[in-house]
Amino acid sequence: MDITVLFLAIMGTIGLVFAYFAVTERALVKAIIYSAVQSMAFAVMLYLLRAPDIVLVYIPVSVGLYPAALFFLVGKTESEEGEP
Amino acid sequence: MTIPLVISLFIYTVSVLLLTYIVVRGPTVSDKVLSADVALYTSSVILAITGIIIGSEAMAICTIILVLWAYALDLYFSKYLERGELGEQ
Amino acid sequence: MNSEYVVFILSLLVILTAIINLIGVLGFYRFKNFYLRLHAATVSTIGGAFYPLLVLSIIAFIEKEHYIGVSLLLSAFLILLLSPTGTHALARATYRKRIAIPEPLIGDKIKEEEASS
Amino acid sequence: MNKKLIVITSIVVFSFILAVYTNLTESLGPLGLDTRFLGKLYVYFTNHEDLRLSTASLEPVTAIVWDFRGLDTLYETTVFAMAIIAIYSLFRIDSLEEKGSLNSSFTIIPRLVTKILLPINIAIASTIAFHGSISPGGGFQAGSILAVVGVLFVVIFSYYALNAKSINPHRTLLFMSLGLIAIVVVTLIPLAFDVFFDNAYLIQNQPKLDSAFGYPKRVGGLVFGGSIGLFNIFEFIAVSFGFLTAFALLSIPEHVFKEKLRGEESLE
Repeated sequence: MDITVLFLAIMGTIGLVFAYFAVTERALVKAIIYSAVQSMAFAVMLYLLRAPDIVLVYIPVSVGLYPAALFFLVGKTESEEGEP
Repeated sequence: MTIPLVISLFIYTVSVLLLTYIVVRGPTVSDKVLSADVALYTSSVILAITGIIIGSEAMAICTIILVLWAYALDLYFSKYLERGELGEQ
Repeated sequence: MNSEYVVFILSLLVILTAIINLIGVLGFYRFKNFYLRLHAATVSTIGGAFYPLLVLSIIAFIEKEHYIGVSLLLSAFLILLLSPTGTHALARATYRKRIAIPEPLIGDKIKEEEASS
Repeated sequence: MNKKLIVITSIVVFSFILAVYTNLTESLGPLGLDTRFLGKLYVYFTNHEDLRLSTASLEPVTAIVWDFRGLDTLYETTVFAMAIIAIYSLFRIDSLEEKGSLNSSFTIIPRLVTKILLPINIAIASTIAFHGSISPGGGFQAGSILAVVGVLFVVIFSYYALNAKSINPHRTLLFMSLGLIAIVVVTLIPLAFDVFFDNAYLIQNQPKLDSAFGYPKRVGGLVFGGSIGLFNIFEFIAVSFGFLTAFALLSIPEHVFKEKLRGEESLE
């Protein structure tokens, strides 16, 4: 068994579970943290798949810029999502 | 040389898994941010070990980028806590 | 001395740092308080991420892969610089917003400074 | 809570089954054994010995992005710039107040570390941009890395600190436009060469069989990759200043907007 597939499976499971948490979470700040962990897992996956170009653009955008934009917008609006 | 590195890769993956449970459970929001931060640093070590095993020069710079931006989440969150809006003084 | 043995011993050290990281992560489960968990975070970032990167950069230098070695050395230096900074800002903001209660509290410098100023 | 547990368990089981299936059938499999003809052609011509067929770049991904499929990337850059311009037009602030201060709610430690980090970061970003024709990376990657520095500067200090350093959205948008215009000029130079001197093609990089036009292959010993290196540098400028424009507009505090709107209402 190729050992890379095992790590890919673990990281992909972490990413999927945290994507689910980020979608269903009411408090927006917690959702941002979950999506940061999800992007970490996907960055490790992309690195294991030998795609350093994508990792180099994925990490600054998903860990640096995207939470910043979300925090800016949460600060301008409400911090809790209303009842559906 | 490769077998000890693979074993340590397993241990690091286990600690990332344990940390993600803390990210979900952590009683306060600060615990979540702290454990997410530690998970980012730990995954940077995973990247470094994989780069050593593969031995490809081109992929080494990814570790620097992940380490550089792991602490940005802390700063955004603490500024949000203290001021409410990130552009304020 | 043959360089393969040196590399083997160094990679055993990487396992040691991985165990240190695991101990730090177990501290997240054992400690009851946010301020106590900061201690566990220090163990697993400095002991579990700074030292292995240093050891891995030495391995890369021994194997004559200088580009990998220099980049891992730089990232180890950056962890030493950035991880305490982020933790400091996080702890200060958490204290000032009273999110977590500092349970075994011996002295309170921030309150003294705010009272004096 | 029970429902959440069921969903997470099903996600874990599904991904485990998927991993086992892909491993058994080897559908992720030995990557690269079954390369397609077009892929083989790309890798073959990336650094060919015959200079009339080569792209003069050692990195196949960058060569594909900027030389083989250059038009795709040009359109993607155009879409990015249009998004930035849409954000810029949405905010509609004509006159920004010019008061600036470097006060901050953070202690000295994050401020000092961010100041130390600034030169390190610029060095890393420009390394990735200039080495785009040798190692993985390129203009967009380096631009987004440099943009995070600007965002961190805004967060550590404030929106007013941008004013104190005389950075405002109008100026950063100007720099982004200059980068984009430079990209267009690099694509149009062969056409001007065709009109005035000799035979040449649009978006031409290296000399072809029937035209002598070519961008510089090496600059001072560094593999520059002709137009690929130029594209990387100008894309670096355009992307970093584009992101900076968006975040400088986002960082304007809400009460500034409220004061603006109240002023407009009182005029009417």
